[in-house]
Amino acid sequence: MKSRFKRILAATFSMIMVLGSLSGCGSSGGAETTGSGESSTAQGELTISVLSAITGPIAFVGKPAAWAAEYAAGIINEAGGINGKTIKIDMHDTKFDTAEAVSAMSQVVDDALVVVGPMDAPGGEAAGQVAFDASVTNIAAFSFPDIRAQYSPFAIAYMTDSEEGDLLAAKHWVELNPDIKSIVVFANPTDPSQMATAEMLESGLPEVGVTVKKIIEVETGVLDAGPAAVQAINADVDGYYIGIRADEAAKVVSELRTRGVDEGNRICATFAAFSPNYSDVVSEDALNGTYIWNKLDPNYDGEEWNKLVEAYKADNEGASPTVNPVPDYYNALMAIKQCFEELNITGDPAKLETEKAAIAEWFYNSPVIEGIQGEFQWVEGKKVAPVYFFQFEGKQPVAVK
Amino acid sequence: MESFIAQVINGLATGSIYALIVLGMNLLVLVRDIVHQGYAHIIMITMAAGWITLNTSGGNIAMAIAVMVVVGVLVTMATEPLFRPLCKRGAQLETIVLAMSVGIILTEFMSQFVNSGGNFAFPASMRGGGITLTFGLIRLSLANIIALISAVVVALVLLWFMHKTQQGRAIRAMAQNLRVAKMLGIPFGMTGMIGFGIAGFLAAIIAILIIMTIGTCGPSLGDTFAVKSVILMLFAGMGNLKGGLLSALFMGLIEAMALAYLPGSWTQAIFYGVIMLVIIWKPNGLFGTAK
Amino acid sequence: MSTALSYFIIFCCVFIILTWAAYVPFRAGLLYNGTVYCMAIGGYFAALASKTWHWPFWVCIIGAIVVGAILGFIPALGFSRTSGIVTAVSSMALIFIIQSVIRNIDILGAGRGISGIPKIENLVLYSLILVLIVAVFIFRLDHSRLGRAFEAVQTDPDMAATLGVNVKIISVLGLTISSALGAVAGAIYAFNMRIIYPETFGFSLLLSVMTMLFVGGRYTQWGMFISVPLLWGINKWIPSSLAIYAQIIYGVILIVILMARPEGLVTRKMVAGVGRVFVRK
Amino acid sequence: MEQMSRILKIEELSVYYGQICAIKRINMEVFEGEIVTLIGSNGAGKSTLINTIIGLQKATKGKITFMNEDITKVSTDKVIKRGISVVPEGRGMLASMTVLENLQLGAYHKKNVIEQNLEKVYERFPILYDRRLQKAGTLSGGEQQMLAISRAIMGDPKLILLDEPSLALSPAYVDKIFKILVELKKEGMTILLSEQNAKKALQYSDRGYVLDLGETVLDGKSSDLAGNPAVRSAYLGAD
Repeated sequence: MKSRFKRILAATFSMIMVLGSLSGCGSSGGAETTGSGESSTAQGELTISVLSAITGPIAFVGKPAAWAAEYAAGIINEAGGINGKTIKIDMHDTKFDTAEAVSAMSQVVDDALVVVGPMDAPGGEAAGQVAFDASVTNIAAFSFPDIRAQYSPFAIAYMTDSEEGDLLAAKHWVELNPDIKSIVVFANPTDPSQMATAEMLESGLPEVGVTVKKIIEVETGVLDAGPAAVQAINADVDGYYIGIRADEAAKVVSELRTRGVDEGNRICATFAAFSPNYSDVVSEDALNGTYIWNKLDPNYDGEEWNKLVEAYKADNEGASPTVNPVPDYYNALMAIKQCFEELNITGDPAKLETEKAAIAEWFYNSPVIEGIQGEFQWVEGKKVAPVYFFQFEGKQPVAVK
Repeated sequence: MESFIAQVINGLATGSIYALIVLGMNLLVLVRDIVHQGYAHIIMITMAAGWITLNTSGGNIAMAIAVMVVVGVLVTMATEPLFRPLCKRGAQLETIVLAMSVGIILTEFMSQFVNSGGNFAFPASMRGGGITLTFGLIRLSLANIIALISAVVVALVLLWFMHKTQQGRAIRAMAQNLRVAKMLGIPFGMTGMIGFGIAGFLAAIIAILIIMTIGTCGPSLGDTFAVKSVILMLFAGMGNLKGGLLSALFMGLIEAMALAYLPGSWTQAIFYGVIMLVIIWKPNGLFGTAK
Repeated sequence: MSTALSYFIIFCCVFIILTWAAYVPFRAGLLYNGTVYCMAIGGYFAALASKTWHWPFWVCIIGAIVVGAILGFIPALGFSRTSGIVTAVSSMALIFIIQSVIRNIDILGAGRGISGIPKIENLVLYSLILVLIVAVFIFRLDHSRLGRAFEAVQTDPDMAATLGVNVKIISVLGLTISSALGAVAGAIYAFNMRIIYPETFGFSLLLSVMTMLFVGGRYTQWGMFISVPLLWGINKWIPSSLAIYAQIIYGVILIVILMARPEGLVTRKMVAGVGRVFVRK
Repeated sequence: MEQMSRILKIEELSVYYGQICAIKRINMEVFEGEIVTLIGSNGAGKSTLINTIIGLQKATKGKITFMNEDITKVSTDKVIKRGISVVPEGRGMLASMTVLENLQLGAYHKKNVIEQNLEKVYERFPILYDRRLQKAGTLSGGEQQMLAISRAIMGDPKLILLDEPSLALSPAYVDKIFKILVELKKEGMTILLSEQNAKKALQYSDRGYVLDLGETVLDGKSSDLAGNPAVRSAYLGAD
């Protein structure tokens, strides 16, 4: 008798605890977003939700991206807002964690017309599902065509596809250096996008007469890139394509250079290496003469970009914006402005569904947009934009035409 | 053959760093019977302190080293009071979790406040002037040689300290039987602090050696070293100074070989799988004896 | 129900069950870091079963329990030879092993993970039901002969052995139950995320679970109901101006609790007190 | 004998473990150059009393004075530093450290006397010299007890506390140990020991206190106590 009573007690107790504590917290989250959504129309304000990895291991990319979104909102508001409404950024932290990304997306998705971010591929793909379920356009890291197809038309890539850029850059590189006939590619076996790049180079380069002799695997966080460099040199090739992220790329290039790769032009690095984690870390001698490609040009000469650089420097103790998401997040916000103005979006909750559908349609195949670094366009959710090819002169990347 | 020798030297260079980290962690096992994963993160913070000093003092290496020693010692000692209440109530398992959270805090501190979370490199002047002696594929950088020699010297000095000085003996006595050690008049708080202080000094030395051999630092550095060092320590036997040294050097070698000659995607599984089997086979560690 | 609320509840259910998976071995005095390994197994099994073989939800859950228990049983046999800190640290290696293995198996999506896991209607209700079932199960376990044997082993393994408790069997049993619970959490997680990656089941997840266990209170099964919403929703509780300190605050909370409240927020005494209030009625 | 100065004085000392009383209002004195025995069965509070003197156990009430200074609340290491040393129950070997290291740690607070005291110890126990580089755990029980006593006198203490020195030793060794204690006394050391083996202890000591359930039930000269019928029946067994 007593034990049964205890059992029932336990059951009710746990139920009460679960429901009580959960609904308490959950509703506060829910209320927050609904509140902001409603008040936005009331005060003539539009809320745009932005997700970025403000804390955690990629905060050094996430914080500049978040800054770019806030900056863009400031620029838009200075110019009178969108359709006469000021915009407000509702920033959420994804912590470079898929579950946090999904959670952040779930908090904004009910009232959102469009969501920018997450910025990392796993976070983007996971949170993209939530946005897709809610029919909300999501401008985020959808770097794989199959994922874009799965979430179409709501998955809009915030930057250009990397593999194509890699192939383009590699072709450009061997064209400039005709003596390069065989190369090795460094890639991270745990990063699907880098492995895809390596395969793309393997299949795409033979048509210009270059063979990929070996794919050398470099894991994230590798302490000593020596073994990888020795393997590469042993392969006896003319060129080294560094397809890995900045942290590891810096180590590999340093090792290659000290182990006898004397000519910088035999090395070409991917956009993922284009960061202070690469260019600040590799010594000037080692960097000199090597190639790299990127989705942004830090020295781009344009009024809008120069203004952004000045503002960034003022806010960040003189540092320049060098990470890709800065112009991409800025462009995303500007594209939203253009879209909302062309479609005359009101943000009225009553018209939410129709407006969401219209926005998705607009972005999925967008008009050509004048971005902060030249024109770009979305074609079936894929971003088509110029990429930039550089050769280092000392520590300075100089654009190659 | 040439490349094989190059890989061996690579392996020894990283192995010697692991060896010193394991040595530092083992020292903390002896004084407080804790597994201090956060120790690796303290080394990272020490490196960051050195880098900041270099930047603000205009490249004054002596000053940077002085600051690193101070920061290493102070930060390590500052973690001692955190562990003390747990040690007093004999909550050894909880100390693992506490050390992990020290790691979280230091990593996030780096992500937010040091170089905006980006990686940073140390100037060539602090890395032995970048002088390298190259024989084909064998690269013997001056820094690597200095690092290897210093690692050996530091390890020997520490072993000497632990066995031949009264303080060292006191630390070992505390590790062996805290109650008896107390009855002999060995002060619990003070000796612990001295142990942490020495570990902190060692952390500064390790930081300098990492600067010389790897030359870069970033928020992920602590995590990179932490788990592997702890597992290595267990592999050799907790608190076993000599065993830790040997197995860390050996592991450095194995890892370099694995990276060079095994398919990359399986290395991790093989590495940890073998270690786990050895630990299960010999729960007191390869060199351990039952307490 | 708003999307935010439903996701919040499901995530909390996942973490509550996962924290219980860490709680059960702790009852037998083991700090088992393999819970994340079991979660990966459960998650991947559920993803595969529902997406490729089109199994219904409950069958997936039962399947995950079985597979999780079996694959948890194997390392548990090994860990029955070790104890304390050795089990704690060496079980961390399981996380790295399972991640590496998943990345090499194409049917599990390798590095790309498995996406497009079918949507489950009523997942909120189902996960609450699962939490309830597991809660009752653990309550029964804690108050059974077996539970007392667990407690004896936790208090003093040598004494427990003299009382006729087979410490090895208890440890294997504890870890196997833990594995099954971890697998349940993994399965709900997979259905909630609809996409899973090997990276998810990594070290940071382990830290979250341990924090939730130690902050909530690891001597009773009820602490998780407080610590999980508190810590999972940490970004909601702290003002947005402190958002960049969220992870630091997380770490500090854990340290303070470990130092100042050895039993965590919810202690055995509190539970006994609450229990007495109800029983007197 | 009576002019000798008082080394240790315990007044109204009580120790509680939570609700349980381990020591109840004990009064006790030890004078310089004496051997004093604490007699009592298991759980009478002998070990608790010794632990309380050196500060390993907190005193709930009362006062402990050593050399006219209050040491009730002084931490263990400082008490030892003032000149008390302990031979713990079960000898307290640092088993995986060498004999030499054990001895060196005996003089933790007096590093300058290590060399000369080592010589004295080796002179007294040549076997310890032969085994100085051996691990302490490899010694026999009797040798370990010798080492424990030697370790205790390494730091030139004023008072030595021995907790059950005859425990688990062969009768031959027990005599040997007590003879050593008498020798030490002759050299001017003061000794307080706890014993279950009351017969031997009373034979060699000057005075004794009989503890039962944490209270002093009897005290007096050892010869008187040995003759006391109550003590004879309770602690000396049937002759």
